[in-house]
Amino acid sequence: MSLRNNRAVLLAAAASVLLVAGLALALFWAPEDADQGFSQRIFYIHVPVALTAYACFAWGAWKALRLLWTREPHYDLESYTAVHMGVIFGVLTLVTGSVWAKISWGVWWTWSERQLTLFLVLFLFYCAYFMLRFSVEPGPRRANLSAVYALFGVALIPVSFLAIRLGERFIHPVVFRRDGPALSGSMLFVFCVCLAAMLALFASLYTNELTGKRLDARLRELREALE
Amino acid sequence: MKRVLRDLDLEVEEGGFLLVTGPNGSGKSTLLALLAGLLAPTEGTLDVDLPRGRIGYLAHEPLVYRELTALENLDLYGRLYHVRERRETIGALLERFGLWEARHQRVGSFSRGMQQRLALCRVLLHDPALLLLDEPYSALDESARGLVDELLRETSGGRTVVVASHEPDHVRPLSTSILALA
Amino acid sequence: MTTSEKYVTGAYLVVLAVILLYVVLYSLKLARLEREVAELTELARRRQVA
Amino acid sequence: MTYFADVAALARKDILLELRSRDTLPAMLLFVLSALVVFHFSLPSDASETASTGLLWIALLFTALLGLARAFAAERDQRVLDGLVLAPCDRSAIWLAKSLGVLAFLGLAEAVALPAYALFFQPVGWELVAAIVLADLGLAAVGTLLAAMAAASRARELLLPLLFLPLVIPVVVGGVGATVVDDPGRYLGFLALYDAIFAILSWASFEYVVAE
Repeated sequence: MSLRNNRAVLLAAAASVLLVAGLALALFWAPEDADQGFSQRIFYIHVPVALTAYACFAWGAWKALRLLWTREPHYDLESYTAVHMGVIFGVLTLVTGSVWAKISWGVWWTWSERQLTLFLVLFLFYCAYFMLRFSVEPGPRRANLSAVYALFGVALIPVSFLAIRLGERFIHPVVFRRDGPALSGSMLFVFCVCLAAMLALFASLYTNELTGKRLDARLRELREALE
Repeated sequence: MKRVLRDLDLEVEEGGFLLVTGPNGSGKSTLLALLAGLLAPTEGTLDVDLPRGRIGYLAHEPLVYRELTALENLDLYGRLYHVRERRETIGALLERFGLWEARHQRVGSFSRGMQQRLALCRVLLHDPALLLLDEPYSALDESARGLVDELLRETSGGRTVVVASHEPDHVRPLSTSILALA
Repeated sequence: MTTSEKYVTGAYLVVLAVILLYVVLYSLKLARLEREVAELTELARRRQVA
Repeated sequence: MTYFADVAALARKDILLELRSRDTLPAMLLFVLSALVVFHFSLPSDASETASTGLLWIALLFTALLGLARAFAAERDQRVLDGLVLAPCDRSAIWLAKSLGVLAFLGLAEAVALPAYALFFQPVGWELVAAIVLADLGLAAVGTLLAAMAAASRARELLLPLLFLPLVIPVVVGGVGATVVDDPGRYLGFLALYDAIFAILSWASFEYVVAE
């Protein structure tokens, strides 16, 4: 098991180094944005968190597909943990996104920000994932149901993004539109560091949480064996 | 997740007759559901080298629609199991289990014994190679129990049979092997 | 600091807070796991004696 | 082509069940009518046309939900689903037969709802009808799979709407869009895309929802 522990330690170390570097660069070193000034710096946390959330859901769906394909039960726990991380990053995206909306347009919520709306839909969808999981007895049946639902989730992401774009024409006339700040060389570098930091954070928390859940399962087995 | 069956390895040779006994809750029904392919084992391996269409499974519930008549239920299963000469087979089975007169009645109006006999028809409809019977005698009157005995005697040798029952002495003489679950 | 700067730092702090909250939840879980292991070793020892 | 024979046998069973118990279809018809009447009272006099179109789509969504809640009721109450799962036929046949059933019920409910809508609110254009047909395909396909999922869980009636609504938001956007916008082509295309993606996904994954 030593390899796995080393990997966890390595991931945690990489995550913390990258996070500190990313935050420092984003807050102090990155050049001031021409029109948005200091508030543009939220970009360095909002977008990486959003992209990491997508990565979590994709990873959860990949593990779900593996479960349905190979029927090995351990994939269920991995898919569940990845989706769980995805919802945490999703909530963070919603929070940082609404702060950005407050800064840029003075409103805590705007429907015309496509990504924000998409995350709201995904948030509802994946909360239902947990509702489904908690209302089925643990076992192969629950694993299959969760896996199928996770696959639907990843199919829903592009479809509802398209729907939101299509919906803009008649649901909510586009009042605020930002086409993403023009990224100069150094800004792009800072953005990449922050993105790497968030992905490393996901990997690290994911590995730890998975180990914790496996420990729970093993202890339950041990308890049954001893009783 | 309650663990029902633990470190059990079991082999049933073709044509054998396995009697599974044990108190209620000892895992008899779970074992049969596993063999039928309804449940997947959480650990270990299970292979029943028979296609799904060759297995007959009698569960606690009759697995028939209460709003449909006996004939309609058997007709549905006959089509799903692609039974040849469906009408004749269904007629013969209903006759044999004394349900011919009640064939147009809704199953909802059947007594528990009649439902069990209909379930037996459903199980034998496609002439299965593996017969899984979970408490076949439950809720049956004297004449129906005779029918089941006759069925078990007639199949031993050709067909593989697994019977789960908590009153085993009735079936013990016919069985080639016995599995007692604690 | 202008209000928007307050908001930006606020957002960063929220992200940091969530990560720290996660670490706190994790330490609670570790404590629970530790208690459970202790309980089980006690159970095992009693079984050994019996 | 035994696959379609199995689907036909299962669909026949569903129709027979509905004729015998006669509970789902009348409920859906009555529900969609009363929903439209309630919407009438909920709309202020100067409400725009889009508002009533939106409400029509909400009524259709919840009528579908009502039908789906009953979809696996018989199979679940008497555990007949195990019997169907044991049969040698491909399990997706169960999904296809049930989806066609839900589609038929939804179509019948709309056959009553649309004239009533035309009477109560404003005339019904061809693009609305086209959008509804395409939307029904998506709702039936995804809804039937989710109904099977909910049937396998404890909190059935609570769970189905939670699973269903997020997944059908694109259908509402496509449907309302096609009705309101003057060049509905793009929205109808989007609905067709949604149907294709999610029908195939539902068809392929149904096996894992009902069997272990």
